[in-house]
Amino acid sequence: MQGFDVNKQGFDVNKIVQVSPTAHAQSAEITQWQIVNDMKIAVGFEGADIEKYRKKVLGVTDVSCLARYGVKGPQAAQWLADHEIAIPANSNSWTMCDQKTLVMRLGSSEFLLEDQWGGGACKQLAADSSRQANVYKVARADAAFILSGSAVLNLLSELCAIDLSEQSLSSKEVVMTQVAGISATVLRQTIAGEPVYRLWCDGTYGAYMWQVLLDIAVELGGGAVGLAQYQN
Amino acid sequence: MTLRIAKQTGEWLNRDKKIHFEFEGQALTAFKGDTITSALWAAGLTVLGRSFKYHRARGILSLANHDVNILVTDGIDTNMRADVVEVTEGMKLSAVNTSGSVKKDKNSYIDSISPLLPVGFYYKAFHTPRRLFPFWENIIRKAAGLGIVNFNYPRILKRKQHTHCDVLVIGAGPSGLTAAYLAAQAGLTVTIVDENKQAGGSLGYDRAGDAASVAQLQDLLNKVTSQDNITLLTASYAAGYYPDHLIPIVSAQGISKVRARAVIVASGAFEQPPVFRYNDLPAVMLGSAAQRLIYRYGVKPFNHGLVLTANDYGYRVALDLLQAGTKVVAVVDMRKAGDAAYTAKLIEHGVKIYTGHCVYEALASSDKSSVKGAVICAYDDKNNLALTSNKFTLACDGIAMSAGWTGASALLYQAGTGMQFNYQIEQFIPSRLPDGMFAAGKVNGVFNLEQRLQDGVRAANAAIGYLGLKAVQTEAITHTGSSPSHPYPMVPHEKGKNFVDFDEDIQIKDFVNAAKEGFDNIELMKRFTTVGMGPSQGKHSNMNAIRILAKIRNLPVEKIGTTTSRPFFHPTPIGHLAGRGFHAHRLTSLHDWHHTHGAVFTDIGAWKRAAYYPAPGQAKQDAIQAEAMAVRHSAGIIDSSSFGKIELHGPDAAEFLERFFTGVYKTQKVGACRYLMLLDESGVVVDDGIASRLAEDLFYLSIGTSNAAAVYREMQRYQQMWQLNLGLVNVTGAFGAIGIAGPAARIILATLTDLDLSDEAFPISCVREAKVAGVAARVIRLSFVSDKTYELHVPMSQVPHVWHALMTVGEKHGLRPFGSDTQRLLRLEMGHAMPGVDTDGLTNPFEIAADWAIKMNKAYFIGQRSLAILAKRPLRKQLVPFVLAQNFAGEMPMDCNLVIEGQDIIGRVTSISYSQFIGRCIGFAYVTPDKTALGSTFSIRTDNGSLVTATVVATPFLNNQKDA
Amino acid sequence: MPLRLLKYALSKEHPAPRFFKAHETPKKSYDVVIIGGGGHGLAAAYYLAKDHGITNVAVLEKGYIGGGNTGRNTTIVRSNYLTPEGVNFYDASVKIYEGLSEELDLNLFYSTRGHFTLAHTESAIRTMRWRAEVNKHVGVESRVVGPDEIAKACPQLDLSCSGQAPILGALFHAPGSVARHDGVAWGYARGADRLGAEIFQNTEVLSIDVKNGKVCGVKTNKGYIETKQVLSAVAGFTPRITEMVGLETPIVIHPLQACVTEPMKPWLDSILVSGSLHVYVSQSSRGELVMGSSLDPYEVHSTRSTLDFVEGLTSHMLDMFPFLSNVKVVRQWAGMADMTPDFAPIMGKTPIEGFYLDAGWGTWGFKATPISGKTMAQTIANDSAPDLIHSFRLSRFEDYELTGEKGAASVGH
Amino acid sequence: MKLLNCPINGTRPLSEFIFGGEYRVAPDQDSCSDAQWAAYVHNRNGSPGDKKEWWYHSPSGTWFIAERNTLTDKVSRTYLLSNANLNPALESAQ
Repeated sequence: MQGFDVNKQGFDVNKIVQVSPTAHAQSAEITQWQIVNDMKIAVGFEGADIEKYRKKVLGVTDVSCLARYGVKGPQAAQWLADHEIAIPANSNSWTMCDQKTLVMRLGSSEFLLEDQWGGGACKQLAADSSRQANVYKVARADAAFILSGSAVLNLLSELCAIDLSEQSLSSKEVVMTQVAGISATVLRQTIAGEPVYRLWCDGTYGAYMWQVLLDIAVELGGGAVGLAQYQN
Repeated sequence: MTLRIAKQTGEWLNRDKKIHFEFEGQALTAFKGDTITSALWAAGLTVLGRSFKYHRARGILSLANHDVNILVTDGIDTNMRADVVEVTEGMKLSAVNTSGSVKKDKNSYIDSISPLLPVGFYYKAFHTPRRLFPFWENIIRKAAGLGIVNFNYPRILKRKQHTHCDVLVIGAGPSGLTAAYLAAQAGLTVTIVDENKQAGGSLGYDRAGDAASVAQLQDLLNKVTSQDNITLLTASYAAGYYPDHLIPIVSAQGISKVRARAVIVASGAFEQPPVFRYNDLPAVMLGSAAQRLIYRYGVKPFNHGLVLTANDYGYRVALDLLQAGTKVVAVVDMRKAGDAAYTAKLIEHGVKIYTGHCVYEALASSDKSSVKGAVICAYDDKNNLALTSNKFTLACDGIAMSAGWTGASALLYQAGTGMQFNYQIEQFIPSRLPDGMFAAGKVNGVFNLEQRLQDGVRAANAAIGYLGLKAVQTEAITHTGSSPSHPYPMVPHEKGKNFVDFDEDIQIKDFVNAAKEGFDNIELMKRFTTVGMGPSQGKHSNMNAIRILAKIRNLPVEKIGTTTSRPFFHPTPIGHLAGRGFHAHRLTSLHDWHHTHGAVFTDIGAWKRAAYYPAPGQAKQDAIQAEAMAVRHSAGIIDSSSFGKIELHGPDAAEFLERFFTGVYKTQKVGACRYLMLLDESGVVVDDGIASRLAEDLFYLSIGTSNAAAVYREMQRYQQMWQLNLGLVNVTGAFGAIGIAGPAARIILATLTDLDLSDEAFPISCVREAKVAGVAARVIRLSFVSDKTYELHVPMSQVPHVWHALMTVGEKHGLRPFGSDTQRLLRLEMGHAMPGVDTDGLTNPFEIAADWAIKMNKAYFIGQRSLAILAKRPLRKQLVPFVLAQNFAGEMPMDCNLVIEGQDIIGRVTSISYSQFIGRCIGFAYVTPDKTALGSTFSIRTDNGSLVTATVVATPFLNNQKDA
Repeated sequence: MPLRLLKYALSKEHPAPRFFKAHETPKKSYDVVIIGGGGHGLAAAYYLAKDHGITNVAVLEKGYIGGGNTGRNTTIVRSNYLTPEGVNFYDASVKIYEGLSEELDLNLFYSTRGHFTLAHTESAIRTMRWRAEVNKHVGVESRVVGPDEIAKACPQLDLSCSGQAPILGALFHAPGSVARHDGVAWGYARGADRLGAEIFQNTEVLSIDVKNGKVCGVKTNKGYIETKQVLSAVAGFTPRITEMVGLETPIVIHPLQACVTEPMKPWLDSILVSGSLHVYVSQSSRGELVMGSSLDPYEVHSTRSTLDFVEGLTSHMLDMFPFLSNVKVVRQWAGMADMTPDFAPIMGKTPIEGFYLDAGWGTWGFKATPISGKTMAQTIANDSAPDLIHSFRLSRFEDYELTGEKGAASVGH
Repeated sequence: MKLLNCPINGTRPLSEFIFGGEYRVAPDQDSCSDAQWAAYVHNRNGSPGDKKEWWYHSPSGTWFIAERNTLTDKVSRTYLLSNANLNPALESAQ
């Protein structure tokens, strides 16, 4: 680096900080931020008690900061297997790899992995820069959400035309559908014993999605829940 | 004088709660649970509304929202359906479409001149002489419409939900409730919906003076509510039927879009008014309306009522009236004979029965506010003649009418059900039901209560079987006994005013006359007379209209057929249908930065892009020029993250590009960039972009923002057909892009990367992968806005980091941001045409002189064959770069001003702008081929018509026009 | 009250005669057979008789007259097109419309209200200036106006469209009008009938006889008809007819939907169109808001209604007029539109001698009714198409000479 | 709203799909005449009946073929084009 003194400029070029794609929609006043996985993310809003309550009624949590890895191609399944990643047997289903990494099979030959708390598989895979025939890395920048609480189906029924209730969406199923008019991926998951819905959409729609989810959540007696409610 | 009677078992009132309200300035009281109409009737008011056309006084007709006799406003909302809207504390109500008051409506004179207004009169007058029409139209327009819209009415957000069930039952009457219970028993999830505030249908009010049915109803309801897999929705209506069993259920709260696997329609039937002179007077009402008044609202319809009937139902109504304390003056039966048992019962009560008689006309009270009597005469049922020779008058203060029914079949029709007219019951009933649709009860032609319950069981079993579960299938039930409907309940009267359609004031003679004029087809008749076109959509009028037409044409009813049924079952509020309304949009990771730096945003596709950054008070043009000057003199930076970005992985990547785009890519070197042009099969330019080859088997494409999604979609489609060995990855949202341009761009960038940026190492149209500010970036060197432009493609979430780094180090070099509007000026200065701006939906590459981008010697590319044809055809227009005169000071031409020669349009400006840097107005325009030579001139006509001379020059303007 | 209505009050018997005779079975042969008893077909019959003295004409209607798109459209008449050919053609139509009530002695309620095509984006403004300039050049009153002028004409309009798509300006088209669509069909039917043409309802064409490239007859459900000239004027059904003569065209059928509210006291005087919000709306002389939107997105030969249509339309209506929340939609319906690749009609002669096309009317057929009737009559009478419709010829596709209307498609109707 | 069955993602409302027009086989562009090509580019088989059509499931980016009757709007089957071996007509298209 030629003739550039970072400190004098008051900007640390070596410290790469990313911002959650939903941040724009989160009201600055009430949001407590924290850097998780190098991403500035909302960990709290109006205090633990309120958020615990919302979580039970209808909580919306931004978990975009979780590490993700995408790969597709005829050999993608094999390649993941070679990297000791447990993959779901069927199209549009998911599995948990050593309780730490969510592995989604989107269609038959595309995969989306997401490290849960303590998971590290995505980082490891990302480190492998070797390129192999019929295995194509899919760069991801998703906005990711946890939707929790007793009224969650009411919220989803306003945003999605298909039936996402337990009777219809089996526990290991992944659906690629439209939510609030944009493409999204949805599944049911259990986090710390709590059944929740997970939702992913393109990060550039993140702020919009957050706004829509929150508007309805508030109408239904819930609201924003910070990441802290899920960090253990 | 109140008509309120003692508490009725099963009534819908809470008599402990008094409600105070006003109607037309008169203070009144009601009970909680009263509708506006029931409260007014209880208070002894009879003139509750005025008709649409003749402004005739109107009272209750159906009390079931099947007519619009009574529309009121509370000053906020309008066209409120008083029959079903509950009265609430403090309401101040008045009737709509009146002048003065509903009692003394100044417009009621129109009724007296109605002979001047025959059917379709407005087609026959006011148009000659032509110049007078606006005058007449103005008068007619004033008369039009019902309520007055309140422009301050708030935008109300109603919830719209998608719900799903196995069986949807429409109508919670006896057959519907029975069907729902059975389906639930079979383990199916059931939703049952009813438009009334309480379930039960006719079981609640059709009692023939005996309260036994109340217990029966309670028992049914208990069963239904005991099933937790049944959702019972009352005060909710099924608004329409849409393909694959999608049925919107509308309630005050919003809309539930129900997707059902099977649908049972048990929607019952609408009672139909017999037609006789003055059958629309206040206090002439349907028998079922009288029953509803009594049993739902504890209100006595009349003191001395007369019953006109043409079926056995009227006898039941008479018994209910007696029970309510109404003195039944007489039962007039248009048939030869009525049911023996009922007859006996009524005679016991001393009711006089006139069979084979009709009401020839109702007599209005002196102030026309009600009925004072009825003229009765013998009736020839066969030939539909009123034998007036020995007619006589009976005094009464009201008439209840029961002539028959028509099925509430709207949703069955909309679902494509085949309907057949059944002469045994004089009603259209389903003959061929679509898959998964079932019908039960009155709508299915079954009237006897016991049979309706059986029909509910039968329909439920059919639905259960359809859904693949075991169920006993039983035969259809056929009606026994006398017909519930009269074949032709119409009493001719030379003076007319015998109304068929109460919404539109249509009388029998209007149909006769319409037919005379050739409108003797049911659809034409509907359009000419407007029968059934009012807000109640013919619920009480279509069937009689069909009967009348059948008689006129002397054809059987089924030969006449019915008009097409359309959604909605009831008029449905715009706010309900609209719901929340989503406006999805995409933001780049720098959106907040642009916002805080005063950017003006523009929508490009779903994206919000920064267009320019005006200083406080700075005009758009000045801001754009200032940003452009920065790029020319020092450096500018732009957020190009909205560009479409697509990766092609795999050995066949180059092959794919050669087939999909017009250029050559197999020979493209790794590290090089090439131009992409996409055509459609007809050779029209769709879009363009850049292909950067990152490896033998990896291309990185960047294409215009607005088309990106569509282009990627097409690439996927062709890959499906070609099945080449490659993978397509859309990374539009995953990668962001920053463009840094201008003389200082290189030095600024150099401070943040180890990449050798020298022209030798990194010439124009090359791509490099390197770390910039510590972030792995794809660096593309372009000449789109300046020959010193570097485009940095980095992960979207890391764009802000790189941007900040560049801004920080760029500060001392005069680096400043520029927006997409400025980019347009810069690319124009560089002489680059833009698809979508400088091309339209029909432009081919030859017309924008892009022959260089077309490699016709390739084996194939999309549009190639069409270009081969176009190449043989004379060029009709071509895009040329032009300048206006040095220091041109006239009216500035605009994009899309025309190029004019003599009287002809010979072209059009596609882009024009003043360039401060060049010091001239520059642009692109289409002109005829004879005007394309360097130095040739043409005239542009400005908005105000002045002609401005333009001269064709060479691009880039930058080099050639700077101080030219 | 005009005196001419008095006769109805005074005479005991309803004095008005049939609009058109009720013909049952066609004759053995006719000089011209017109397939389609909609506005276009009936207008062609009328002008064949009136302008060219050709009266031995049969109009064959499968259903009832005016029952197709004539009776299903939103009755907007305008001429603010993009190409000089388009503007000239529709302007000629407007000119006839203006005098049509008098000519047919039937009040068509032709009402000139002014037509605003709203622009929510800079690129929309560009297209509008393009249209305005071409209109002006041809002598049609259209101009780009700013928000204030729009607000003056329609003070109730929320210019920010609830903040979703602020209105930057509009193309104002002064001659923009509405008319009573049924009346147009009935008026032409009566006119044609009185001049000698025979109209047959419930008469379906089963096949068309073509021998060595020439039309020689038509087979119907009411018997065979000999004729050397056949006009197909069946927008929505064109492909079924062209298939009978083995003629290929670019036409595909897409439904176009519309809906109408309860009557309310008139408040909306102008006709408003928003391309980006996919809304067009006017208020009828009955007081109803008549609303339409863009075409259904896929081919289907059906007039079924969809919920998406009315949901999308009402949502955008509320963006423009937030106070309509509780105004109620009474009815929705649909028509079938002949769509062409360049959003212009297909008119004139075809490779088959004696077979003429009046088709491809997309979403703009009603406004062209008089001029299409006139020019098709001319084409049939002279067996050659007038210059006015030259650019709409079928052969333009083989010649790669599509019309330029595509540019204005986003602001259609 | 109508339902459509995506061969990969199952039955979904029509709002998740984009119509891609009729599946058509281009004539050999080297041997066909200009007129044949122009007809292929511009003309359509517009009369109602059973058609093979392109449909695109947006959320998953799946193009597939639906066999649909354009008069009744009933879909008889849907499949990926690569399963074309079931379909001689499609075979020749490859």
